Amino acid sequence: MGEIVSLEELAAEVQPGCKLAVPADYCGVAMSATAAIIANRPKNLHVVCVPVTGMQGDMLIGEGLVGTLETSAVTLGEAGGAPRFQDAVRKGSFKLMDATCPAVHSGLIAGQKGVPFLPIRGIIGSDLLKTRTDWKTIQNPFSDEEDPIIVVPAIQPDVSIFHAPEADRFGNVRIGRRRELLTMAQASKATIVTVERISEESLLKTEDSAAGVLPALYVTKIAVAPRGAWPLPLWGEYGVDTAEVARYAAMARTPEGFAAYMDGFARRLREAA
Amino acid sequence: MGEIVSLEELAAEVQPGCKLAVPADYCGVAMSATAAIIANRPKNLHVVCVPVTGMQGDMLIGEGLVGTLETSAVTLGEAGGAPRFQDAVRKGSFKLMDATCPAVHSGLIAGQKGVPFLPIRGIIGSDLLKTRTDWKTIQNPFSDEEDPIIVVPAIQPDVSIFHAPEADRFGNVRIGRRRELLTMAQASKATIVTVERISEESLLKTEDSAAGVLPALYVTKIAVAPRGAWPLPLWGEYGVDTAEVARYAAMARTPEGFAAYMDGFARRLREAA
Amino acid sequence: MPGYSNRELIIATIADLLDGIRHVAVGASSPMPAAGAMLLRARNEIAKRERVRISILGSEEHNFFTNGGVELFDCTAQGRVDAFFLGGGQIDGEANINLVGTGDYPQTEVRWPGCFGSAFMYYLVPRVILFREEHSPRVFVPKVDYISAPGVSDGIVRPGGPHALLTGMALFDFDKQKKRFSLRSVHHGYTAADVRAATGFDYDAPENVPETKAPSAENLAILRGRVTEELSESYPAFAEMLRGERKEAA
Amino acid sequence: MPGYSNRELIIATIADLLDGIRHVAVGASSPMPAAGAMLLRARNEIAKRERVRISILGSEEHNFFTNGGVELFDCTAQGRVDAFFLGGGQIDGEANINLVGTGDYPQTEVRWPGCFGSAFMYYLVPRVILFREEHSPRVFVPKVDYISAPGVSDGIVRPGGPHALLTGMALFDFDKQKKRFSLRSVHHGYTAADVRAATGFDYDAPENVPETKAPSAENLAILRGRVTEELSESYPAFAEMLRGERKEAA
Repeated sequence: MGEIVSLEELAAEVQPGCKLAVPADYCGVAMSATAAIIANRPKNLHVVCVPVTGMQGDMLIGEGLVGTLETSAVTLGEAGGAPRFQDAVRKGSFKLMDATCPAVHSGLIAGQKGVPFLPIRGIIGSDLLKTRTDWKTIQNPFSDEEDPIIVVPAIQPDVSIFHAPEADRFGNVRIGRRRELLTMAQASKATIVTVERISEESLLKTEDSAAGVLPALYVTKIAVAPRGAWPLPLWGEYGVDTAEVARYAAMARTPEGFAAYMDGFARRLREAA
Repeated sequence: MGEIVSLEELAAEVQPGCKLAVPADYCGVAMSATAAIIANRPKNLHVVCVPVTGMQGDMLIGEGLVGTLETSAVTLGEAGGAPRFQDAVRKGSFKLMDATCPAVHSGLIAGQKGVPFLPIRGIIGSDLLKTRTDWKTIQNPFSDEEDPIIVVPAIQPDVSIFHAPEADRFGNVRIGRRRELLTMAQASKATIVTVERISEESLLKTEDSAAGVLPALYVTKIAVAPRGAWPLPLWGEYGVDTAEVARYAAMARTPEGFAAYMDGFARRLREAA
Repeated sequence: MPGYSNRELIIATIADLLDGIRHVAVGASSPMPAAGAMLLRARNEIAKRERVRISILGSEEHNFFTNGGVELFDCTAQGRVDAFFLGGGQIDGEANINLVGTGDYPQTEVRWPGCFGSAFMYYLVPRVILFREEHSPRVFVPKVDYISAPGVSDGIVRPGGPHALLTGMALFDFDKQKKRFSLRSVHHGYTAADVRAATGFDYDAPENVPETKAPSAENLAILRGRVTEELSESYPAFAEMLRGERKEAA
Repeated sequence: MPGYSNRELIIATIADLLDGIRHVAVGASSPMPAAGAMLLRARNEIAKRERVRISILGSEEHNFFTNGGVELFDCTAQGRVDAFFLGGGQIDGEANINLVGTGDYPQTEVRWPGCFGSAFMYYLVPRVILFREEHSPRVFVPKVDYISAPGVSDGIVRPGGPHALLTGMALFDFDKQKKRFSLRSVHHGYTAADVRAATGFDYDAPENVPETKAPSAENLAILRGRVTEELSESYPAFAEMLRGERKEAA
């Protein structure tokens, strides 16, 4: 648990057809690892976005590696819509499981708690239910009146992956206030993490640092990847590279432009590190 | 929100008949505040123990202030059984809602999430169900086979109370890894907290300290109470006063001994501070 | 010249729509709602009225949540979020909103990002303000192509819903019983006929539609001073734009 | 003299019962299970076998959880806790356990603390070891007065349950199909007849009941050295007692 390996070894955990959970841009996206995963070309991934995605999801879609996309939104933020996603939606290139943010959280919490489902308010009357036939409406067993409520099934990813500022040599990972990373990791069978650096001292050493830690118990493999979220931001470390994301947004409008962008992406990652 | 007041003003939040949530001994028990609450004699409290209690619960029972006790256990730890609890159980002095720890957590998480219930595995076949008629068995809506599962209703305390090392002057409270305090506070209508000290600097200032903070948004009132958990321990600050708890355990065996102990309790709290 | 810009009018209107709330959550990319909330906070402070708490989602500095992305939703379900803003690629006359796309789902011709938290927040926040600057028939349609979240619901627990619809042109109230918008006022520079022409759905309107209440001199002063300062921390580009517009107007 | 104390035998037996696990959770007031787990951890390390992780609940130093009191239960439901120890004021022949009290519930004559997490952990941890040092008819009863958690369940999801029953006198296996204990071995100094007399419930037993496997010299050395050292951090009083017993025996 919490073994420190190379980026390549880490990326090999993502096998074809696996259910892969990825975080939102503000939580630390493992972009270096994404390039390493793409190099392995694992097809037919079921990507669960916690609860949304951006460039990472768009890249995996553009590379044709996504069989199912479960997400509450895909956007490049200020750079606009996600072009490969939009194109693939139009073409029906993958199975689309549109969601709403709290339902993704509830599904993962059900996974974390080992229960088959969690109830959630709202949603009834939304067209989400037309395709999310995996969400069911039940009568609230605690109400004597008619009180329909949605139950969403547990989400149990095979692998979850994110990028964090720091791990210690015991395999504990600093996640700060990004508690969804803990939920995601606990709900997943395996969790792989890239970090800016490895700390010699245990992150569990003080009460303050321990409060923001994902324990090694839930961490399968860790790889060091300096500036591993680039061009996306990493909380407490660096901001988004707006120009680079805009460059991606512009180039990815066509399949050819996307291919040209991806051609140099791994190289630019190395330069940025 | 997060107003800093006197111990007396804080204690006045606990009104007769209210549902009061209290934490386990390892989470920081507001013992000074308990003495101040006892002085007000709020009768018929429904005490929800998160998920167990010790001396605090035993004292409230001994004082005849408990109408309902919802708990997974009552124990004085190394000092043995809780004598006023045991005596009151024999006499049937209050309504007893025996629970099991994870069910208390699930009930509070349901309260935190504003859903009417949460499912939980286990429990079926336990005699807990004979009296916990508020827990229901339903068919897992996601299984085609017969798959009964327990659902526990949301717990929404009127007031939750605990003792913590530190609050800042903005009303944020340091809870470290004691995440059940956050769940408890979010599930409760009001939360009152005693602390060892007030920090001038915001606890949200750094990522590390922010990770272990209950935000002021969920905190109703705060009072300073140095050594406010005594004779119980406070994590990261001081250990249990074993001799004092043993003294309580011995004296509280009889109603007279308990009365004698309580007579001097508030005074000794002041001395210990 | 009315002495204020259209943006300033919208911000002041948002502050009025939020009046009475204690806690509002706004998106990190939603400067106008944030500005309105900051204006309310500032003027309440001056008038010694109730404190207004603003959670800027996704912000590292102005985010008072410590429990991850789920906290906004939990906090909302606890009844601790009084107001929220929602938009939509399409909004129809029954206040249904569409954040997904146009055409036949799932292979929509135009695809927007997705529902985000709308299919939850719209149901649970007591005062949801529908806000969309662009006021055109392609946004305000007779019937949305996809219901991300419905304007009204029958037979379910739904403490929240639409409170008003604010655009660059006008302000509407929403009647949950009638399931219809009614035009409350038209912003300076537009007429009731402009609004009717730019709106694809039918709505009620009084015979004489008043002009949207102009921001008071005091409100404008607070907005141009303290609020613009506060905005430059989280929304520097927007604060610069406001300053720019002001110079042009002067 | 067998060259080891009864406590040392129990600790070594616990280590054997835990063999093969990766993660065990033990209570802060349960030194014997902790000692057994530490012995397994130490000897696996020496033999370069799988790493054993020990979570000491309630401990500030040896607690690797960061998500509050709920984490033990979530972690268990995720299948990440391989073994756990449960006791009981009463345990019956069907492995039902009673942590609540004797007599008619709720006004029980003798009241124990309560169920704690037993009504969950007993169902979900694959290898639950029932451990109670006192071996007497008042503990091992024909039928418990209150079922905190049943030994076996039909028709529900239950990946966990009783693996063995260990007492100060003997070691039993549990057969989930037959819903019965069977005596595996008797500790040095006791006979099969002693166990039968001290047990209030019926159980199976082989014709010749073997003696519980004595701890090897190597195990005793690890236990008396490194494990006693490790124990003194979290269980100083217990470590002292072990040292004392050893001197007496010497």
